[in-house]
Amino acid sequence: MSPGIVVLVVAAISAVGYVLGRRRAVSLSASERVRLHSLPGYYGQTVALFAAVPAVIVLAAWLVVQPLLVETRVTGMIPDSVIPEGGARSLVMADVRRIADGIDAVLARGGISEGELSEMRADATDVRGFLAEVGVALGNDVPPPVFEAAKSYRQISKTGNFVAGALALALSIGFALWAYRRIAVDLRARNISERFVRALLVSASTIAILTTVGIIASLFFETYSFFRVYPAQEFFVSTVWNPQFRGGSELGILPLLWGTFYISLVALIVAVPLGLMIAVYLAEYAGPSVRSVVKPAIEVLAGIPTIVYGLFALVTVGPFLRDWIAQPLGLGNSSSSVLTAGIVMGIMIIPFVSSLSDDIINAVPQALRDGSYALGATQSETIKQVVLPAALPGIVGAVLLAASRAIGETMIVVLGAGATARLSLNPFEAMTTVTVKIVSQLTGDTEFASPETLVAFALGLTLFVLTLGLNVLALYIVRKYREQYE
Amino acid sequence: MSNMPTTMTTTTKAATMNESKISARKVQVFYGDKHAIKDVEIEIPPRSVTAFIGPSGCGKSTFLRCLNRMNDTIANCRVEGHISIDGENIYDPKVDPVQLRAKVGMVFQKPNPFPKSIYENVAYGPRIHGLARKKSDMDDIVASALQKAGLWNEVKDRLDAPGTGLSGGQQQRLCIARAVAVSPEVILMDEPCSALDPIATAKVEELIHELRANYTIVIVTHSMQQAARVSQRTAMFHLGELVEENDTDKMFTNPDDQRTQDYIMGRFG
Amino acid sequence: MSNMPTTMTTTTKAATMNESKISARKVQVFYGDKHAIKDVEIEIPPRSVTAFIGPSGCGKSTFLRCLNRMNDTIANCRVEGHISIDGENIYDPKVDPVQLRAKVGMVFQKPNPFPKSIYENVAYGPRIHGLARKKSDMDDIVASALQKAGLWNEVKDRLDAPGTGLSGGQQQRLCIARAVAVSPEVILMDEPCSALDPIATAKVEELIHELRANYTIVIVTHSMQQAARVSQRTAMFHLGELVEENDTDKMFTNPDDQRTQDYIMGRFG
Amino acid sequence: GAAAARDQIQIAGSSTVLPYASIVAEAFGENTDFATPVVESGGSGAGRKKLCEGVDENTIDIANSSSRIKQSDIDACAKNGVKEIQEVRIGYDGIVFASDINGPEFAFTPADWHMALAAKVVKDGQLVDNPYKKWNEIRADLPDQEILAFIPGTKHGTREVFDEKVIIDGCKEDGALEALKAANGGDEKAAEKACMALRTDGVSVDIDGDYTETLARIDANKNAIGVFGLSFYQNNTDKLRVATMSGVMPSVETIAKGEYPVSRPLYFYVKNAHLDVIPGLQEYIEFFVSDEMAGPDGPLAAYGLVSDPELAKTQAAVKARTPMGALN
Amino acid sequence: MTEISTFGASVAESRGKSLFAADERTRRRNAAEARFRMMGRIAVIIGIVALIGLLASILSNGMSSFQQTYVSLDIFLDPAKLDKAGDRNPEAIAKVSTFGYAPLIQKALQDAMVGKGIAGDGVNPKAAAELISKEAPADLRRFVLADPSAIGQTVHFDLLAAGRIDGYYKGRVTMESAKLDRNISPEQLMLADKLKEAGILTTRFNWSFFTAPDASDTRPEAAGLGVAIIGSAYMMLIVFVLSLPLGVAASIYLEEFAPQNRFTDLIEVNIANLAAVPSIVFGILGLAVLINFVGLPQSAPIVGGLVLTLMTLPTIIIATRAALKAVPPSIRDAALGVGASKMQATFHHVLPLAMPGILTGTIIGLARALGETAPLLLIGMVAFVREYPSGPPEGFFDPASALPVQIYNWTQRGDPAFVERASGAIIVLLVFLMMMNLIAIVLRRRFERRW
Ligand SMILES: Nc1ncnc2c1ncn2[C@@H]1O[C@H](COP(=O)(O)OP(=O)(O)OP(=O)(O)O)[C@@H](O)[C@H]1O
Ligand SMILES: Nc1ncnc2c1ncn2[C@@H]1O[C@H](COP(=O)(O)OP(=O)(O)OP(=O)(O)O)[C@@H](O)[C@H]1O
Ligand SMILES: [Mg+2]
Ligand SMILES: [Mg+2]
Repeated sequence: MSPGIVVLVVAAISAVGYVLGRRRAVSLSASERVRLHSLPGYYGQTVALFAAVPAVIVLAAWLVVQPLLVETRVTGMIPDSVIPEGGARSLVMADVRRIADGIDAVLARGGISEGELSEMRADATDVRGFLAEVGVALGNDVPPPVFEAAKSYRQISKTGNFVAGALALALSIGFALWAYRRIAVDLRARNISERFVRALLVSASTIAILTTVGIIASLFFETYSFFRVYPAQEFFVSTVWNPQFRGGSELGILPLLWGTFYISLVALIVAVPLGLMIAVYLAEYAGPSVRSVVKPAIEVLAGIPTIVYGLFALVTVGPFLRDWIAQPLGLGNSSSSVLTAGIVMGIMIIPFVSSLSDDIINAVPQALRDGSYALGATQSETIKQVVLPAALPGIVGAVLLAASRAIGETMIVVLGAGATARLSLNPFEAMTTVTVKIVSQLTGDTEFASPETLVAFALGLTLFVLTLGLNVLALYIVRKYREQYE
Repeated sequence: MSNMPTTMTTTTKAATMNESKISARKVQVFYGDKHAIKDVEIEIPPRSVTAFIGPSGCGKSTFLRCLNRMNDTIANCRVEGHISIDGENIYDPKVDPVQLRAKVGMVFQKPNPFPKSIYENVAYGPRIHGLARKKSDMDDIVASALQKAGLWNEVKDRLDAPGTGLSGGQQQRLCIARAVAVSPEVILMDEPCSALDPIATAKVEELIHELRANYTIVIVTHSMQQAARVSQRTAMFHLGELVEENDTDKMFTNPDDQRTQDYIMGRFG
Repeated sequence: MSNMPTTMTTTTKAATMNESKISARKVQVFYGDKHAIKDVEIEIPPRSVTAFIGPSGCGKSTFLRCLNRMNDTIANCRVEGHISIDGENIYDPKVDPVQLRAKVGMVFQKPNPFPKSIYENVAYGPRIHGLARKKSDMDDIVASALQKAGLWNEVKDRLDAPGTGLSGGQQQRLCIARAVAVSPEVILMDEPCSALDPIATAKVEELIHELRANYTIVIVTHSMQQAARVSQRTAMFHLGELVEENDTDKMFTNPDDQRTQDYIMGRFG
Repeated sequence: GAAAARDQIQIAGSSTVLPYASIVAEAFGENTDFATPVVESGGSGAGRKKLCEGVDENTIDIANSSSRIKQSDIDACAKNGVKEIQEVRIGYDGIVFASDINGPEFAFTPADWHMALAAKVVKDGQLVDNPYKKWNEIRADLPDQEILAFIPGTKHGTREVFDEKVIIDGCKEDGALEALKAANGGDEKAAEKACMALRTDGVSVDIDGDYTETLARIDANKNAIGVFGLSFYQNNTDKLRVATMSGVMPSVETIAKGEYPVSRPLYFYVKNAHLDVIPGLQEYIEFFVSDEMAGPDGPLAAYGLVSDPELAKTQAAVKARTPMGALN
Repeated sequence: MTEISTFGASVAESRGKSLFAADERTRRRNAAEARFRMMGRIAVIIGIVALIGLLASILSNGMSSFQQTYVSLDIFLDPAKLDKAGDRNPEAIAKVSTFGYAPLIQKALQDAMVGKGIAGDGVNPKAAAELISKEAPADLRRFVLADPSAIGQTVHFDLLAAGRIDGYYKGRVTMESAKLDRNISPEQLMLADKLKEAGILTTRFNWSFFTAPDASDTRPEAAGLGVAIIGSAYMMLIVFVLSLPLGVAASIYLEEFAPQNRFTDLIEVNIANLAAVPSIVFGILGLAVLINFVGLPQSAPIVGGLVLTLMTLPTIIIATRAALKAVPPSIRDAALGVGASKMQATFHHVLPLAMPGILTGTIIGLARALGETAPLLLIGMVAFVREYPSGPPEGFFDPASALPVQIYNWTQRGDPAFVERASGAIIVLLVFLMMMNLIAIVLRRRFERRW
């Protein structure tokens, strides 16, 4: 029984359970002339849930556990002699699995029968050639113990699948029956199903936590090894970022943080006013037809691959700023600059501000606007003093999202602002960001265990902690200024 | 309270007694296909209180909103006809609705305080019109408006609390205070006392009475007694039509129209 | 309508005539620091109408919302004390507020129709409680609820129009219809007639009268006349305290408390 | 499902080797029954790290690398049970200096580059902060053009070669090394390090991206000189004018003969334990180093890889699966 | 009192004035209004102009990649070369590598030139054969292996022209540039012109751009987006199926059900912070957790999809929460008041009203997920992949590429022909994005309403 089929059967059982449960609830209420506690559908749902959830959990657990179990069983069958020198048991196991798959393929094609298969011996048959016919390529000829192991691998997996499938079906039917029998007019069916939904909601929101844990965990160990080979103090307070290929690098984070901050700031200075004005215009001034065209159009800006923006920065904006502003003002003659990257990035993140804010502004009740208009306020006064404050939490969320995007961007920075880490106030100079350096150090040609590569993890973790701090601050501000309408 | 005298002296020139402040001719309002106001003609005298009465859904609020073009904000609402204030057609394309609304204030049927502090709710209007130069001026305006609306005692200790955290009746009075604070020439009040207890109602009626000396007031009310108490003229709407418009005394003693009579006697519905 | 009898039979057992339907003991409500309800004790008899009166902001709505735990939804609101319905403590953690609210319906002070069609507004409650098995049953329920609320004639041609596009009074009646449609055992009405004209008011009062035979009704009103007309018992609140609770007749003729007397006489404020 | 065994070769590593590896992979897929190998690019360092993650189907089979494997990688491999690794040198990568096609011709020496880019240069016998703004200030027969150089970022393998073969050699040539040695109290290492310190006034621009980025930057700054791989230059001869180094024009031939100084070997590393397990792995590496592919007339050479003169030795080693010995 | 009279006077000024005669202050306010409105309009225009500019440059660079030049030749499949033994033994035929097929093409071209009377004019046969893609022998070999009986016959083939020739007809390569170009000579271009006149060379719509897999650096003309499109589609399917429900569920819990306490604050800050995590860090996560710990395969859409899901979730959650927050509480009260459970109130009333915001979050989140390369770098999807993944769900575990990866790869390649391909791929990506968003946009319009 393949898991797919079991899942389908379980789904069928729970569907039937739903119908029967519902029907039973209805008929009970009719015969006892008592109102049901919940809508009949909820009774159906409880049966369906009980039919599906335990079975699916068991099945899922089995899918995880079975390979482990089978592997341990089968690995034991492989004598050390067939394990090539320098190789590992796990690799032979890969062969075993490949052969087992191959056998399945052959069987499916009807090349041989089960009986013939059990007769078959690796030393007598050319298993490799045999499997090659069904498109399963093997790296080497098959030693007999491996072939035997493959056969029993197949056998055990089959039995395992069967047992698990049977168990799942039994659970499904058993729980379904139990849930069905339990139905009574005063069964709190809605509460049961809602508790289940709630559990789903809770587990969905814990994913954020798990992701965070995962990120921290995956960054932490390498960061730790980084700080073992590189002094933490240097990293945090040094103002020089100068990695060397052959060691002896200076890896101060400050210039990178400054670049990140500076470029993101420029991007936000471009994106927030533009985005907000677009949002305001679309939500308050534009007619529905304009809005329905412009909004999705602006959203395309967020979907254009960043390489396009990067090239735009490199080829158009950078030289323009250099030739028309920086050089005449004597502010340098670099075509890559903070301003170039910031402006272009700002354009890219406009939709983050505009679209989300537009939705939120649109959700502000009309009564508030009416209240303001009736006092003789102009539309812009109303927007600035009534609508926007009421929409503030959402707008802050949108801006944070935009800022986040700006912090995480690489391509535009690389092409627009260059790769030079520098602490400078001049926006016409090239600088770079933490994210860019994470990418470049991580994908570079230096050896992995060197501080030059490991620093990427330390950069990642530091950035993570810093943005966390910023977000706490943002939350605090939003809480303070939140205006709850009604 | 203190700035009342100044305002009074200047307002006199605007409206001569025999002219009407607001005059509406052949006003039609449609919500999409629904014909909500039919051919209404009315003259509203200045410095007086006019009451609109009529059964629920007859178009009182709709007509009231026409008078300061608040209907503009309803997407599918269409107004036809001619309404003029001080002889000027307010639906003229050249008219700035903002200026109009500064002149014609409104209190809505459903209280809609801003999600701001009580103080800010009241100070908002004066601020945008630049009525106060200093913080202390603003404090005075806010205090006096809240006093007039009879809310001062209840909220004076918590002017920083959000206006949305007030009780229904308090919100209603807050909205009245808000409207009064900008001292418009005309005040439209849509059932300003619906959520108020008798004492608060009396307080608001007193305010109306006081304002009458200088302002033109239009009030929608469901209470005949209230209409009788506060208004000089009364207009009776029914199914979108203006059934009768008359001096209040006459209206409640000897109405011209049968329907008015029926309505007042409670024989409708 | 069809399953009304079933409900009734089950409810009878709950309340014996001499028992009170709702009883509150030492109820305190705080909004953050603000002490909005102080030590209120009250017994509300079944199958009767109890009126809450008192000046605006005295805590009537707050207390009313305690009775079906609608206060749960206000973030900074804290309720202490003991409220029981049919002898069961409704603040018991084991109580399902949903079931409670299905049993104790509510009409809010500010009409809050769903942004859906009129039909859907009324049908929503019956639908989630499974009161109608067929479309036609639902149609019946909706029609009868709207009729009871006196709105049927005005909206029967446009049941598909959005509930938010109704006039203020119509919205209020829609909310009444919505509450009545699920036939709860207790109906809490927060100023249900505030936006209604006398005829519509009369219609709602008639409804209350009708419902009284089988339901327990608590109504907040600012109109003494209305309280006198519809209620058997009246409770008077003042500054968060329950000043007096008495038979309505007694209350309006010979109140025990001086403050009640003052309020009724309009000597407050 | 997830448990199915892998049947294609997985390769990761250097983006410099990637083009060659993909040419071979494509031809391999075309000419055999095996699946076309998957060739990732993620940098030599990451590739070697992945290679050394263990012997398991879930790890890669081959790591491409633009520099030799490091001892730390070998240690990591050993720790994870990857004992036998084959080192396969596939040829040489030439590194060229090129400018816009419409600009003047350049004939460089390493000393020119050191003088142009170093933070400190010797001028009139004194160690001073680099004062040069134009090439002809360094050497009169260089064009009168502002100095602006796009050099590979410090993460690039190319940068290592650039530092070693151009900057340090130049440092020696122009005598700065001696001066720096003197300044550092005779410490040779410190002096070399000081040699490699480049000026930070925007004249030397690190490129973290790839050669296309350098090309685009030259497009935007016509007076700049960029550092490219030979193969990249060969594909863009209509846009770039290549410079000679010490009088030698870079080409596959001059590099193979060892005349052109700036080049480096390219490698891939094979995990021997996978050889018999991953279908086609042995065939692939043999195919790669075969004369048809990696020989002087093969497609790799046509694309700009400098064929290894000792290819025959490599072919034999690959046949014999000889694991690499200790690093020297 | 005096103070007050002064400001009272300012009110008085406007009092009684005509509605048509604006006073100083009103004029100023109206000017501010007009300015504000104009700012809004300008902002929209800037946005649109930026969009149009970017799109125009993308289109002008990339449209040409939808055209392709082909060489039509009748090729004699010479048994002497392909099947020396003459017994049509498939194994023996398979031994002939693509190098063995190249001469057949060279000869066929010469024959065709002779047939049409085209002189070589200094272009030797080998150089003439360079007009044809290196992919051509592989095509031939594939054809022969599929049908060995064709050996010995003359078969008509439409072969790809080499990248430079293709570029010549798209304006990328000119006679001038060819003079400097080591890979093509002006003589070869002239020959191509003659072939074109003779109808041997044709240019037409390039279907294989959408279906062919990637090709190596030497064959830009053969490179296509087939594998990348499948990979992206798989990943987007995973992202959409997982991130939308998960994101909405998490937001609902946090916004509607979770108690307000430190822990939920922590989650809230956390989610906001996850949005700020650079995407490559999600790649690190994917490598460490999904590949090394869970043991999922490298380069597989399933890993890419999961990583992108994690990356998209915060965007959707933040947007959804903001939208939920914006629904007025009175709506919830109304539902609860008729006895709806919180769950019902949320799903029946609040969620539909929050839908526009949710969909916006989805649109923006998916747009980002679709265009992201960095996280894929570490999980092995930034790769040269020529094999098509199988159908879902097995295909989720097969190596695949993705559209942004293909773009990224192509922009790094030496041959300028890949720049054009990359721009073409960007167009495809944008079209893909718009198709993906279309439903969301239509739905969003339906849910939009004011209250
Ligand atoms: N959400 C809230 N937050 C803070 N304070 C509140 C809130 N709601 C009500 N209050 C305060 O609690 C007190 C009682 O309010 P409640 O709404 O119960 O009054 P009420 O008797 O219903 O008045 P009304 O007749 O005006 O509706 C008032 O002072 C009010 O300002
Ligand atoms: N936005 C709207 N869209 C469609 N119809 C509307 C809208 N607003 C009001 N109506 C309808 O127009 C008619 C008049 O409404 P209006 O609000 O003017 O009544 P009203 O006299 O104020 O009643 P009430 O005393 O109940 O407030 C009613 O039938 C109402 O249903
Ligand atoms: Mg009204
Ligand atoms: Mg109240």
